[in-house]
Amino acid sequence: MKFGIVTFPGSNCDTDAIHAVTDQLGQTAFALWHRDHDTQGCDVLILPGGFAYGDALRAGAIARFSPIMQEVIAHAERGAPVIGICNGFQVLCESHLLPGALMRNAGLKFVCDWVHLRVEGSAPMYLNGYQQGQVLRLPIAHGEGRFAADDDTLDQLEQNGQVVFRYCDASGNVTDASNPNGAMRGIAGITNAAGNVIGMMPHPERAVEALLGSTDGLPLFESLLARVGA
Amino acid sequence: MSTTISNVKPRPGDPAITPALVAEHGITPFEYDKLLGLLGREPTFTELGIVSALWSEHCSYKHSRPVLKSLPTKAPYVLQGPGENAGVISVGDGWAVAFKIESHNHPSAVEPYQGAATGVGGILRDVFTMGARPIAMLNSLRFGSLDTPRVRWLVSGVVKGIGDYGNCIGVPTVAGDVMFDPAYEGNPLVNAMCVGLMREDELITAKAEGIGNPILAVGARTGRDGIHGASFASEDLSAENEAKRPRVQVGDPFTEKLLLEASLELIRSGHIVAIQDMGAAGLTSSSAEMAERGDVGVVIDVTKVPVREEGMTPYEILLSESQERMLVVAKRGHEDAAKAILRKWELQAEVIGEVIAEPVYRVVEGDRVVAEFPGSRLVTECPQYHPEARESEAIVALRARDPHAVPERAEEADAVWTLVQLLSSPTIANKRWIYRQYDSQVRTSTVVGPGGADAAVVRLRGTNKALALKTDCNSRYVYLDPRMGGRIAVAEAARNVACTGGRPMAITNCLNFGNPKKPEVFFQFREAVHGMGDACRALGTPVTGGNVSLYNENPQGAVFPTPTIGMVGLIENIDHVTRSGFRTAGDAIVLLGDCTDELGASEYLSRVHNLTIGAVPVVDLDHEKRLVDALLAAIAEGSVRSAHDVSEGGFAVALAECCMADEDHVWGAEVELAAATDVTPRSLLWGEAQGRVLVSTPTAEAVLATATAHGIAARVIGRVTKEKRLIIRAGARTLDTPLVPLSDAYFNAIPALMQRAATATA
Amino acid sequence: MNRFRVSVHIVPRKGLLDPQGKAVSDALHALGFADVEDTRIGRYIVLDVRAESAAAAEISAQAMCDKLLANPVTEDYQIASTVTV
Amino acid sequence: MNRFRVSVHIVPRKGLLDPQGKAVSDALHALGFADVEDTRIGRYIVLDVRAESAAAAEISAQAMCDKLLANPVTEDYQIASTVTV
Ligand SMILES: Nc1ncnc2c1ncn2[C@@H]1O[C@H](COP(=O)(O)OP(=O)(O)O)[C@@H](O)[C@H]1O
Ligand SMILES: [Mg+2]
Repeated sequence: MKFGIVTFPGSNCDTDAIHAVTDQLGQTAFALWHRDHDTQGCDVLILPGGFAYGDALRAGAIARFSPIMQEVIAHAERGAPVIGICNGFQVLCESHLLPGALMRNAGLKFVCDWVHLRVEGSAPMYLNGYQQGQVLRLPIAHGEGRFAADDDTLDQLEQNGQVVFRYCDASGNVTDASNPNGAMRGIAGITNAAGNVIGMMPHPERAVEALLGSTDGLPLFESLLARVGA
Repeated sequence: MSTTISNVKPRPGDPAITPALVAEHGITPFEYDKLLGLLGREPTFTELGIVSALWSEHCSYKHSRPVLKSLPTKAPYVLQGPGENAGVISVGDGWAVAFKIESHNHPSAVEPYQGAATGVGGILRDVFTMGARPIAMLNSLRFGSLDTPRVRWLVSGVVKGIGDYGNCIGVPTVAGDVMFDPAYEGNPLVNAMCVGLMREDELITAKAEGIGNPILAVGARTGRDGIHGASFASEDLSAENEAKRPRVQVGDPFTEKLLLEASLELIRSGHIVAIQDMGAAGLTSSSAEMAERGDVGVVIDVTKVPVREEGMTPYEILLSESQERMLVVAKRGHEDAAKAILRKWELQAEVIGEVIAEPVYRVVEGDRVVAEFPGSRLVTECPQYHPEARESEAIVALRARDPHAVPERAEEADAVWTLVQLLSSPTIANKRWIYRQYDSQVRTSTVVGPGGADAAVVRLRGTNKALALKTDCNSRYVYLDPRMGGRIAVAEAARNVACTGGRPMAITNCLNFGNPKKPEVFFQFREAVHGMGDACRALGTPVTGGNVSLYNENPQGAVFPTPTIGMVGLIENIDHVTRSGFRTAGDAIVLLGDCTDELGASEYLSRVHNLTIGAVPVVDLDHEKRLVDALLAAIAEGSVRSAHDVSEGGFAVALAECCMADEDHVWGAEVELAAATDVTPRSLLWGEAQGRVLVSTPTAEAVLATATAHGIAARVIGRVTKEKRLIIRAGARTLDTPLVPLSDAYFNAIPALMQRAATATA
Repeated sequence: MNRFRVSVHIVPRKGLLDPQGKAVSDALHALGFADVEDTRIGRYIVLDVRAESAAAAEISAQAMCDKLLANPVTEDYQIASTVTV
Repeated sequence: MNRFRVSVHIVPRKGLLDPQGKAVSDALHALGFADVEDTRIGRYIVLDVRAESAAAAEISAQAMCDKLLANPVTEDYQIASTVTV
């Protein structure tokens, strides 16, 4: 399967995503340049973490207007998979491919740490490899990760099963103490209504090797392989 | 010896060269005479500015170079020693590691956020201009007491500055060290280290070469910021200086990220012959140094330099320290290809000059020559000083005081109270509040990040190897005994690296001292450097580069002398990576090394008695070398489950840390320290005798045998327990406590202090 | 064409948590400014724009806010002033 | 005591690099706002203060800026308006 990983000026997790895709999943990865209008026939597009355009103004605000984003939007509208990780999630929200916004962490500091996440929601494309309610351990590293939306949007996201990951403690309880950024309702990751576009603040591509402390990010990609590859 | 140079004329509007103006530029009458001799005429204002930068301590090392020459710099694997932007060592399989540490103390004292951020930016450029991709950052910090709002303001700003810059550029910050002491009040130290990786054949140096080759200014535009930063860094931070402080420089990590990618692409492209960061003293020092290394002349036209503000004079353009700029020597005819690469990364590049055969350093402004010096002599003939060195008698007296004569406080009857005091001392307490603000994982190669082991471990992708990295310096030791302190700084860094399974390979160092013209400061400098050299020779870790930061003084006096060591170690087999925390109940706890009766210079005396006194623990360098070998052998045999050295706070603190360092679990321990009877319980528990490591192991016999074979004393002192309790029997005294109060003290101390208000104004 | 300086205020939407405002309030209290009852923090953007008229400059600034400068999900904006420069 | 709402503008000091402003200027140009000549980005702080008079409220706000709100080395501030609330 072909993965396209977008590099905006200021992206910095692009090579990590490429390594995850090639070294751990054994798939092909294409580096897509922000100025390109061509997704090179990729099946999956990944918007990686980093600080596109220095995160000037708001994270993701400027990247949204990159030429490649038109292609990403078209890809998403075709129902094909798009994954936004960290800064990529912010770009997806700014681009309105996902609802809501990511605001400055409630603690006002950048946070790099390991968090627990509870798997829920109904996005088979990404979640098939997990059990509902399973507790994952993934890294986070962000300064603007507080998910926010109005109550109606939040209700809708929940009703539609679009909330796919919530911050929780080691036993799966969603608590204030386990919420690293003050995200509303503990939301760490969501999908669009169709379930093909996913955005998440934690880094699944940093959790694909036991050597680095966790392999809990692998099933996300493997679900995709099983589904889209089939 | 006047040459034919005669076409340099003052610019209209230039101030007249008066003794006052010369003095304002930090040039002494002696140096000015030397300059007149070199030029054979009076300098122009522009030339005065250039010389003041190049002859500043920061650029010229005029007080430090003779002492630095005593350091060992060679090993078969050293590819590049001191003198370039960064040192480089080979790590085998065609891979090389470039690394360097640098200070940004003065800028951080004035504006902690930008000061620290631009410090990180500068050291990153030093590494990637060698052709290496930065793979890890470290930081070594020294502050006054966290009890004052101003120090908290400094800490917040510095940490945020380091984090924001490294995080944005995508280089993980993986390790460091922090110490708090009133000696740093008003003059914090901010040292940043960068480590980069490259193929050996990609090494490029900053040597201007090839007559007729164009010189390009690359990256950000030149503004009026930071003019005279280099000379500023060479003065005391007095109130008066603070008033005339130059405008601070503002970092732009986003541009730096582009510059990093573009520079590496340029270097690989074959279109350029040299590249150098425009760091301290900006365009002036970068161009003069490149010319000097290449033994060629250069001509620079300041009207071609892209500027941010209108009406900038040659003086300002030459001395600006605007960040995120590079100087590149391209191959003739390749400038367009080079520019195309830069454009792809949205960067500006302009040809601003040329390499010339004539051995002069010439600056023109269109048709007008505004500065011209005879070749590289400006760099090579910088005055050198051999200041007087004399130990301060006050310090001799402090060192002579007997710590055993210090009566215990009443509370100390309960050793748990003392342990809690030490674990909550900000110097010892867990530094998570700091490193949680650093992305330590980006690049997905951080095997052990901050907090997990005595050094950070970063794997070398595509090989089975990893690097072990750590900065260290116990400056209280250096203050009380600079020679011994200098040795210990290296020995401790080596121990920390070895505890993770890494063989110490080489060091970089950042020498943070006071005013070298004061005999007692120069004594500290000379002795500490010699001590560092002693240890480097004994441990086989050459010095590949470093940085000198003098004049770290404020009206209250000099900081503790702080020769920060940045150590790089090599882990040959990634399976050998070893952490510091206990991992399995029932494991034996083995103490390598001996408990001797040394309480002097300890964190205990400082924290509990507010005293900086006593003899510094003696470090036996031969023992340290064998200790490193023994540890590495035991780790390679697979018999070591965890390893942690005994440092600040002594044995009890080290043992408590072993119980708390496992991210997922807190363990207990029960040990018996039946040391020689003449060692007092106080020294047993809190003394900082050197050369000791705590190892946990399921196979104690194997560890003991390996240690003995290396001539290292080793004994089983107890066990790791599942019950979360720490029990230490130290001679007549027993310490017995649940872990909870210890972990509360250790993890909450810094967050609790930092929660209080912070403000820039005292 | 003339040159206008348009200043824009961008503020977090009412009702949304403003942790920065709260942190600043707390810090001000800790520093002894007991009389501060509330603090809100937003962005202040100054745009120098060439335009036919002040009104045209404002319309253009509004378009910039809608398109880029403000996030409609979380922020409100307001043109604070427009002057000729 | 009355309650006043004091608005403060805090901007990067002139001559200092404003990377954020530059990135936003570039983005605005890329979006077709060719007439933007310069963009500076600062902070907008609204303080609700109890004070005897508007003048007293402003003096107090100034002290807050000096002590905490503005960075004395890199930023300039200005009281933009003071109204009774
Ligand atoms: N400023 C810092 N940045 C990142 N990591 C740090 C910093 N200070 C300390 N650490 C990390 O915290 C841990 C403990 O550091 P330290 O107390 O210096 O250890 P040791 O006493 O063994 O030298 C190490 O993993 C170190 O890398
Ligand atoms: Mg250690």
